[in-house]
Formats: sequence, structure tokens, C-alpha cells
Amino acid sequence: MRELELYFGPQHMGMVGNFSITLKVEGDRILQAISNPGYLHRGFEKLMEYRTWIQNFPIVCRMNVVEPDSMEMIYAMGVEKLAGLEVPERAHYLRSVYLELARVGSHLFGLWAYSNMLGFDTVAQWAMYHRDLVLDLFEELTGGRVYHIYIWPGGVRRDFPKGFKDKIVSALHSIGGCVPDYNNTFFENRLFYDRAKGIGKISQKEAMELGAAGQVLRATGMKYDIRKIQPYAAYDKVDWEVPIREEGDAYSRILVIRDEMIESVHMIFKLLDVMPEGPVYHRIPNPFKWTIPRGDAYVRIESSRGELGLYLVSDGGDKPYRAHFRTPSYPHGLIILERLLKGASVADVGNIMISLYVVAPEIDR
Amino acid sequence: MNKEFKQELESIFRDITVNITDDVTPVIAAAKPQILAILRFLKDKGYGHLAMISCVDWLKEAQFELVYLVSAYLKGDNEEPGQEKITILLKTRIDRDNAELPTAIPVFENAEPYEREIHELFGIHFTGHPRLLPLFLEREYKIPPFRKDFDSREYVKEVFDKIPFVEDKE
Amino acid sequence: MDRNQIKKWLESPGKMGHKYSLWAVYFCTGCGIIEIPPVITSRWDAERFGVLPAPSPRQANLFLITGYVSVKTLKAIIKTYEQMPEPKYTVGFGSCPINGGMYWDSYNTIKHLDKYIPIDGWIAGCMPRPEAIFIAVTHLWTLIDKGMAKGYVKYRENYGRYRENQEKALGKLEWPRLFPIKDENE
Amino acid sequence: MKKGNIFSPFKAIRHLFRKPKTLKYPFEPKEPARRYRGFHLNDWDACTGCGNCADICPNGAIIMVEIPEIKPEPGKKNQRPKLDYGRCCFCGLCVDICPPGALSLTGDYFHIHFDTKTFSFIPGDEKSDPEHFVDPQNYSLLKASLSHRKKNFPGFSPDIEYALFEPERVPMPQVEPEERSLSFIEQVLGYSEKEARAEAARCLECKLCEEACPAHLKISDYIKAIYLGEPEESLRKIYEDNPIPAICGRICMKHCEAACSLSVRGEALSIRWLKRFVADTVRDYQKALQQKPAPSTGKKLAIIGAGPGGLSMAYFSALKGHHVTVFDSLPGGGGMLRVGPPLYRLPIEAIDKDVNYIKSLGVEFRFNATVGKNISFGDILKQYDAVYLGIGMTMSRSTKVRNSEKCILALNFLERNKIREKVNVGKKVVVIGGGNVAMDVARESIRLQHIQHPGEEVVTSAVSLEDWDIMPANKEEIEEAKEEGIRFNPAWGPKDVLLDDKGNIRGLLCMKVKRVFDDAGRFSPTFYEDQEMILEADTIIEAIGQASDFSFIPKEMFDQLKFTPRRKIQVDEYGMTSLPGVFAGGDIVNTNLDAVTAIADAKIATEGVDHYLSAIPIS
Repeated sequence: MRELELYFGPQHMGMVGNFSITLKVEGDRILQAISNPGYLHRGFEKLMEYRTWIQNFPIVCRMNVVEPDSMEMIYAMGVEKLAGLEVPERAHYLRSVYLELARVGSHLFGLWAYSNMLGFDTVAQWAMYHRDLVLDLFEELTGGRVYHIYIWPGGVRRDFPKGFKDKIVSALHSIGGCVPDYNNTFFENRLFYDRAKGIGKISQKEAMELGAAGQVLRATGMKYDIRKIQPYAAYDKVDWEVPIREEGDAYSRILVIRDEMIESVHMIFKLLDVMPEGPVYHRIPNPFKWTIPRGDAYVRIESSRGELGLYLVSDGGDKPYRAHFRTPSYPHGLIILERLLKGASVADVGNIMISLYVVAPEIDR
Repeated sequence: MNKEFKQELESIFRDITVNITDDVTPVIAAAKPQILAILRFLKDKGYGHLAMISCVDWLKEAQFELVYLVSAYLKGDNEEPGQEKITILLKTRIDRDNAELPTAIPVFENAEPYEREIHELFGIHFTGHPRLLPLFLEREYKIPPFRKDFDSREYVKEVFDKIPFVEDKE
Repeated sequence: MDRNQIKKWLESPGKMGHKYSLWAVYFCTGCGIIEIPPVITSRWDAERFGVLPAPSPRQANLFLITGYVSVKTLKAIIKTYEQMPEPKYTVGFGSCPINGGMYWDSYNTIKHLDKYIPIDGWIAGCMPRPEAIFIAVTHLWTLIDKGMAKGYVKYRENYGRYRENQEKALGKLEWPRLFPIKDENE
Repeated sequence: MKKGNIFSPFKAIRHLFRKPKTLKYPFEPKEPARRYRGFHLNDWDACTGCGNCADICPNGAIIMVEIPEIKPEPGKKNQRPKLDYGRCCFCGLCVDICPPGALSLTGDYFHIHFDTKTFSFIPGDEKSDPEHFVDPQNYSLLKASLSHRKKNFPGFSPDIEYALFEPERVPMPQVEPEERSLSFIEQVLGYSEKEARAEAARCLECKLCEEACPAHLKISDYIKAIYLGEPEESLRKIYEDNPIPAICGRICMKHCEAACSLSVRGEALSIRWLKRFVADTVRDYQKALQQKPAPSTGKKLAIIGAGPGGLSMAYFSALKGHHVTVFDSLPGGGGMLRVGPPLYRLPIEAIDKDVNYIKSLGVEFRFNATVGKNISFGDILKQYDAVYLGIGMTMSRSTKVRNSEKCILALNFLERNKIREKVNVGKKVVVIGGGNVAMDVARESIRLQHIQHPGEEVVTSAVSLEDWDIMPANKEEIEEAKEEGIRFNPAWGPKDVLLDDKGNIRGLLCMKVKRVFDDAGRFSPTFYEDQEMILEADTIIEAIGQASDFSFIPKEMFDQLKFTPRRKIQVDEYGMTSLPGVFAGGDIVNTNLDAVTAIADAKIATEGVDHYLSAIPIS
């Protein structure tokens, strides 16, 4: 059979995000897949070198549109570590609740993408509706639907508005109440099971070798979660479990996502119960004069897609000298995707890509 | 990261400095030829996760600083508990002119896209890398854009701002 | 349906037809795309406005440029735009395509999208909310009614200059010209 | 997980019978959240035009445009922000940095247009831009745009708790009132380096203060130098415009702090104390400043009066290379500042520090030389190429009520206390006047009482025509006087000084004041004749104002000297009076009557003198 070169994306019904894969195919079988990122490259880290420490807050969150919140968090953590800023106790809890809400929203978006891709339209509609409920919460809390700019060095930007706790609880209850429906129509649906089981299988050893993290690694049976390993915010203040699966295929990855979402909802309830009162913000120095001592720092958190790291360098000036993000989609989208696509069928490209939870802007930056 | 590990490192490799300022991010500074050996050593010691490779352009010193961030995965029988909390920063400095470095792919396979990115954005050549092709960029830049002497604002003025609007002919 | 509407249907059925069935190209050009799924799903339901995503640009007449446009994406956008059949309408989302937005000093994003392809309407915001997208659709209807959404005509007539701008930003384009270039001095 | 039943998805069918979740937009509009970050709103009355929003914007979306309709005033520029929604990212940094809290974001977010030019606009509010804001009942979503916005539609609004600037100043260490009223030690201790840097860090560099300062000091530059830990550099910046920082750092009337944009919602930056910090920290001015006068021009300038104006004139002219001689009747420099401000506010050492530096530039000082007595004005005019009059106001006015000659005049009182032996005061002192000088007098008096009558009950009361709201003294000054135990009797006017049989003062008869100013705003007090009060007193001090002493000028020259309607010497734009070669500045020219305005006058006159001297041949 003749070997063909197939351009998959960026304008393609099976592609989520502005990403492209060049496939060398023979019939339906993929001989080689080459990730072709860069459609969303804005040179973020270069732009950050032109902006002062505080001016970078509105811009870092733009790096990942699906879950901007973890980007805010990691930059705030990096700045706090370099500058030695203190964060009030309550702000830690607010940050955790906020990040977990973001995780729920992000996973629901992933669920929309996955179910939409595989043709489970009902689930896609639900997931997007439920994500909108989370976005309404964000709008109430931060004033922005998508880009929130809420986490600030030294705390958070505003406290909870009045009655916000009840709104979180009722929104999460209406999402949680739909979990049996999700299970029936999607996760435990035979059609979906057959479609996803055994697809894009990766062993734990290979995943480790290729630098995987997040769901990709947890679906192979390793409880690797930065929130547990190196707790930040208020993740060590409540009990919670790291959900894992053993099989390492697309199906187990999506189940890990589902279990994480449920775990996040429980965690938010627990955090809301034990949240202390008090100030939420320690004022940062005057933004026009704020300089951070020379030095470098590496911080990492668990975003909804895996390990998110930031290597931040200051030369003692009022702007970062260099910032470099280790985004979770980077190894997933550029190495593991290429590996898993090799030998797969063309019909499974989107399936595998979304199960790896590849978010294109995060790779390109 | 404890003292014994530091001593072990310093006994095996000459001319390296190990700086333990905080518990979680020890810094190892080493010369270029030793990098691969140290990476291999660290991998054998359980630091099997190359989180990323970063590059800093120190224009005043006319050097690039390559930073390999290596951490550990969880293990069933953890030899050294708490190892997974540590991210080692392995740093090396190379000259800015004709910057060249051996590739780390033989040790860590996932070094590939990171090195490709650094090649594209900083113009550092990695010897032995199988595909140093463009990753992100479409246009060609005389100076790789992430170098400090590339002025993005100036570039925008030079290139994009000079393109005229298309107005309807009257 | 009021009398005015009937009259319009009788006078120009083609215009009314494509006005109320806008098929959007399925292309995630920038971060504004994150508000498209809510718009096309149950909560906001863009189908009430006759807007649905089309799988291929060949069957679409609405191009939503959702946010910033990097140089590499611009190439894809031009390719996609030129594939769309006429009449076709473009809507720019948010600050970035208008004047660069956040990325005004980035070396790899396009600052004024209307230098490269014609845009019929712009939506303010970063990013625009779903509501704003609906209002934009109603504004587009008005523009189509009044015959003001003529971006595709402008593109055809000024193709030479558009192509020139495109090549300034992207280098030599490898695909052939869409229209024969008229002599500018005529 | 097991393979599910093939029929289990059909359980979702029950959702068919539920109420649809779709929002019927736009027929049922959904309100944005209370904190929504929509379009900008700017309260033009509150906006100071400081431009901090433009500075903080990461995208360059805000530029400041000049609005010709607005008149600039101290603390307010005639600039307003212009937004570009082709750049804005709606992050709200501009809202959080806005010092007066004028900028906010509203719930509006619709602007759809085919023309990109409409995306940049100057935000106003309902008051300044009424035609673009409509009532909620007339508001239509389909028309909504930047020119069709809903009234009273709050969104993300400023909150001082979360503001990006620090609204509170670093507290200045001071001697407690109980302690300081017992002696003449300096009340304000001055910032330590750490405190000064923390205070300097509050500056937003909007430069409103520089426009408000009569001498236009480069305030934000020298404060930035303090923040960076470079007091020498800071001193160099100060000396560009002000050669008496140790003096001004203590007694300046701080027009700058009144204009400070931080003062709208918080406390103004302590610009004066920071200047004092620099002057006190730098021990050796000569080493720090490294100034060398220009080559000698051979021209000679005489300056009469070594007050702030005269000192500045001497400094600036000496730098230009002129030979400068300063005449003053006092034994040291400083003029009225040497005798006026009490020791607890302005110690003699601080004055001498500034004067000595000016002396080191080659300026000749002739102290104890009263023009008109020791040397005649005519001689000076003959010997020198130009003369600068910086004589200030050296005579205290008297109330001229009956027996007022028994009272002490304020300036005599202050002068004796400061540079000669202290005045003996009684146990009951009454000070007449409500200005800053009266405050100084009262506060000195209570200190003297505590020193001279230890352990006994002493009273110092102040009587002023003006009520609390129009009292001319600084609020701060009044507060501190109250803390030290001064008893105020506002809105009372003196009628009579009562004497006992031996001719000693027994008390002060006062009348209640009806109003101080007439309808035209002129000073013309009227009284309720029937309301009287007697304040017991053994000492009465009059502090109701000062006048200038021109008696040294020969009559025929004085007649040629032109005055303004407000009895000030008339000068041209170079500071020259109607007498050729005679320049003037300070209290005899301006109506501000303070040191920094005298410096500003001197700066103008320096140019004038330089211009004038370069035109005449070397004698």
C-alpha cells in the first residue's frame, strides 16, 4: 500500500485546539506521527521579560485558556519564593478552593472535548453546562468568566463575596447529582468502553522514561501527585485520596479524570468546613518600585493536567530576568503523543490526543 | 538531599559545586563535559524524571546557562524517603559564541523537545540530536528571539507596524 | 414574522437564507475559542440564532477569528478563508486582532488582522462573553441586510494589496493566487 | 470497571421531561456578576490625571490625553485616561492602582462594531458623559455599545483594602506631648534609614507634587534615590532646585503633600520628612555634592536679607560665577527662620548646616550688618552691580487695642527665646492670633511656663477671631498644640487689655465675633457687642501678623518703588522691581509667605540677575 502524508489539523473537526499533527500513514495505520506545534506561540516568556513583576499577572494566566488558575498560582508561588512574601492563612484555603474549582471546570471541559470527539453529544452538552456553572462561580468571585486574575502574590485579590459558600455548595451539588447519569451514558457505557479500552496504552516504565506526569502517569498505577508529594496552599490541611488506575490506556485515563473530579468536589466541601477567618491579602510593595533580589527558584504544582513547573530567575530588577514554564502538556503532546500514535489507526488520533489531555496553548506558550 | 550525597557527588566528579540552600532545590554547578555523566549518575540514584531543560541568557557575562531540572518519581520501595520532594537544578555555563552542547537524549529521552526548543529560541546547537528542526516559529529571525539582544518591541515596530492597512479605493 | 420580513424574503431569498443560517468554521485560532463550546451547547444554544459549526470551510460562511493570531496561524487562517465560498463573513474576537491586545509587543503575533484579511465585525472584550457573541450575530444580520458586510468583495477587489501584506508577514506564500491581480494604476 | 449494560445510557431519557436549561437570551437577559470586569468608568471629578493607570497597564492600552476644558490645579492635571479596547485585557490593575479610586469597571461589556477606531475612547461617567449613558428602562441590549451604556451599572470597583499602593504612611517617631511640652527638644525625631526607605517606597511617581511645588523640585527623583538607598544622589537632586534642604525638611509648608495623589484616599507621602532625612543623613554636603561655581564673571551682587530667599539667591548666583555678598542684621544666616520657628521645630544647627554649605561656595556673609544703620542702601547700590531684596516681614503687627503697648509682640518673643535669653512668662498667658506664628508662640509659652513655674498650674490660652473651620494655622499644628495643653478660644476678638492698680496686666476683655470676612471676602471683622468674656492673664502676646520694614530705603527711591494693589512690591517676569538693578523676592513679593515660594522667586530672579549682569560691562 502506498505511504501517504496526512495533515491533521489545525483546522480539523477532530482536533481540539490549534494544534497540528503530521501523520505518515499506510492505509489506516499510522507509521509515524510528528507533532507540529507553534500555532499559538506568542513568546510568553519573552514578553514576561518586558513586564514588571505585577504586570505579569494578567498575562501568565493567558498561557493556558482551559485552566488559567494554575498558571496564576505557580507564578504567585514563584514570586513569593523569590521575594520571601508571606501569605495569610485564610488565603491558602481560598487558593485551594479556587484551584479545585478550576480543576473541576477544566476536567469538565476535557470531558466535553472527549465526549464530543467520540460522538457522545448528550454528555458533551451536560459537561459544558456544568462547566458553565463553575464559570458562574468564578465570575461571582473574581469578575471574570474565563481569565480570573485572582491569585496574587501575598494572598488573593478579593475575599469571598457574601453567601458565596452556599453558591459553591449548590453548584457542586447539581454537578455531583449528575454523576450517575454521566456513568450510565458515558463512563460505563458499553459503546464508550469498546471505543476507549486498550487504546493508547502506555506502560508505567515507558511513561516514566518519557517524563509523563498527571493522569497519564496516574493511570499506570503511580500515585504521583504534587499536591501530596510537596503540599502547597492548604492541601495538607484536609484528607483526600489520589485516584489511580492500573491499565494505562485511554479508558483508565478518563476514569482517573472522573475520579479526580469527584475527589475535588469532596475536597472543596472539606476545605469550606475548616476554612479559618481572617485577612486574605498581605499588601505587596509598590508595583512601580518592586524589585526582587537576585536569585532563582523552581516551584511546581499539580495542575489539572499534570506537573506544572516554573523556573524563575531574577537579576535583582523590577522585571523577571527569565521565566520558563514546565507545562504538563509539553512532554505529553510532543513525545508521548508521537509514541502512542505510532501504529494506531487514523480514527483514534483525536481519541488518544484528548485522552492525554493535550492543551495546545500550553505547549506553544 | 543530604550531606553524604553531596560528598559522594564531590568525590566522584571534580570541579563541581553542590549548593544546598533549601531542602527541595539543591543546585549543582558543573562544567560542560561532565553534564551527561552527572545526569546519568543522578538517574541511577533515582532521579529519573527530567522535568525540563531551561536556558538563561546572561548577556553581560556572554554566557548561556543551561539548567537541567531533575526530580524523582515515586517508587514502590523508596530507597531514600522524601526523595520525590527534591528537584535538582543542574547548571552549566557555556560561551555564547558558537554555543554547543552534547544532547541529553541518551540519558533522558524526553530531553528531545526541550533541546529542540532551546535550539530554536536561543540558537544553541545540541550535538547528536536527531532532529533539530524548527518547532514553533514560522518566520526566520536573524537573532534567535529569546536571546537578550533580540528586542521584541523593536522587531514589532520594524516588521508588523510597517505593513499598511488596506483601505478601499475612493 | 412581520410583513417586513416577508417582503425581504420575497425580494432577496438568497440573502435571507444565508443570513439566518451562518455556519461557522470549526477552527480554534486563539484563546477566544474557549467560549465557543458554551455558545454552541445547551446553556446558550447558538442554534437558536442559526449558528452552528461546520466541519469544513468549504461548507461554511462565517469565520470566527477567536483571539490572537500568531504568524503560523495566520497562514492557516488565510488558507481557510480562501477556501470558503462567497458570501463569507468574518468576525474578530476580543482585543488581540484589533490592535495586538496583550501580545502587542510579541514578535510572533499579528497586530492588526484587518491588514491581512477583511473583517466585517469586531467584538470587544478579553474575552467576549457568550452574550456578546449573540449580539454580534444580530449585528451581523443587520450589516448583511444593509449590504455592509462586504468584506469578501473588498478582498476580491484589493486582493493584490492583501496578498502583498500577507507575503510581508509570512514570506513567499506557496499556494497560487486566488484571484488574478488587477493593475493598481488603472 | 466493567463493561456497562448496553441499555444503561437510556436512563438519561428522563432528562427529556425536565425543564430546559437553555437561557432564553436575549429575551431573558442574564445580569453579569456584581464584580464583573467590564468596560471602564472614570469619575472625572475624582480623577487627578495622575497617570498611574497608564503606567501600570501591561498592554499600553491606556494613554493620558489632555482635556483642554479642564483647568489644571494643584493636585490635578488636565489629563484623563484614554482606553484602547484593541489592547485592554480587562485585568483591573488600573482600578486597583488608581489612588483616588476614580476608575472602576462596570457590568457593561457589549461593543460590536465594524470600525476598529470606535474601540478607543475616553471613559467618563454619568455626569461627565451624559449622552452615552442611558436609564435602565431605555437600555437595549441590541443597541448596547460604548455609546449606549446603562447608568448605575457597577462592576469591579476599587477597594482600599486590596489597593496596590500603601495608603498609610510610616509613622514619624515623635516625642510624646507630655514630655515635649516640658522642654525645647526637637519634637520630630526623623526617620531611620529603614523607615525612610519604606516611606519612599510608597511613592507612585505621578509627579503631581512637582507641579504643585512652587520651586518645582524633582520630588519623585529624589524620593526614588532614597528608596534605592542613595541619599547623596537624592541630595544632588534636591540641590538642583533647593539649597536649604535641612531647613525646608523641617518647616516647609508642603504644598506637595497637599497635592499628593495618595492623599485622596489615604495619607500623603511624607515628602518633607524625607527631605529632612536626606539633609540629616548626608553629613558632608561638599563631598556629596561636588559642586564647583562657574568661572568668575567679575560681577558683584548684594543680597539684603539671609532668609530662605536670600540664601537661595546667593547659592544660585554663586554657582553662576557672580561675586555675592549677603547682608543681614542677625548674627547668623536664616533670616526670619533663624528667629521665628521655635527650637523644637527648627534647631539652629540645621540652619547653620545649610548656610555653611552656601558659604563654602564663596559667598560672603556680613552678619550683624543692618542696612540703613551700619551701611546705607545708597552705598550698596553704588558698590554693587545688582541688589536683591529678600528682606521678608520683620515687624510684628499690634492689635492696637487700649493698653496693647503692655503686650509682647510675637516676633520679639520668638527671637528672644531662640537666640537670646528666654522671656519670663507668667502663669496665665494669652496669645492673640490663630495663625502658625500664634501656634508657635503659644507652644513656646507653655514650654517656658513649665520650665519657669515647675509643678505649678499654668495656663496658656489662644484667642483668635477665626472659628475652627477658617483658622489659618495648619490642622496638624493645631492638633499638636491641643495635645500639649493649649486652650483655644476661637471666634473671640480682643477689645481691651485690662490692667490692675500697679499697671500690670490683669486680663483680656474679648468680644464674640459675628463674622470675620465681609461679603466680598475682605478681612473686616464684626462683633456681637453684648457678648463679652474676660480671660485672666498676666502675660499677653500678640501674634496677628507681620509687616515689612522698608525704612532703610531712602525716601526718593521708595517713592519710585511700585507696589501691587495687595501692597506687594511689583516685579517683572525676571524678578526686577521698578528700580533698575534692584531685584526682589520672597514675602515682600508673593502672597504665599513661605520659604519654598521664596526659593521659587529666587530662582526666577537668578535668571533675571544673570541676564541683567551679562548686559552691563565689568566695572
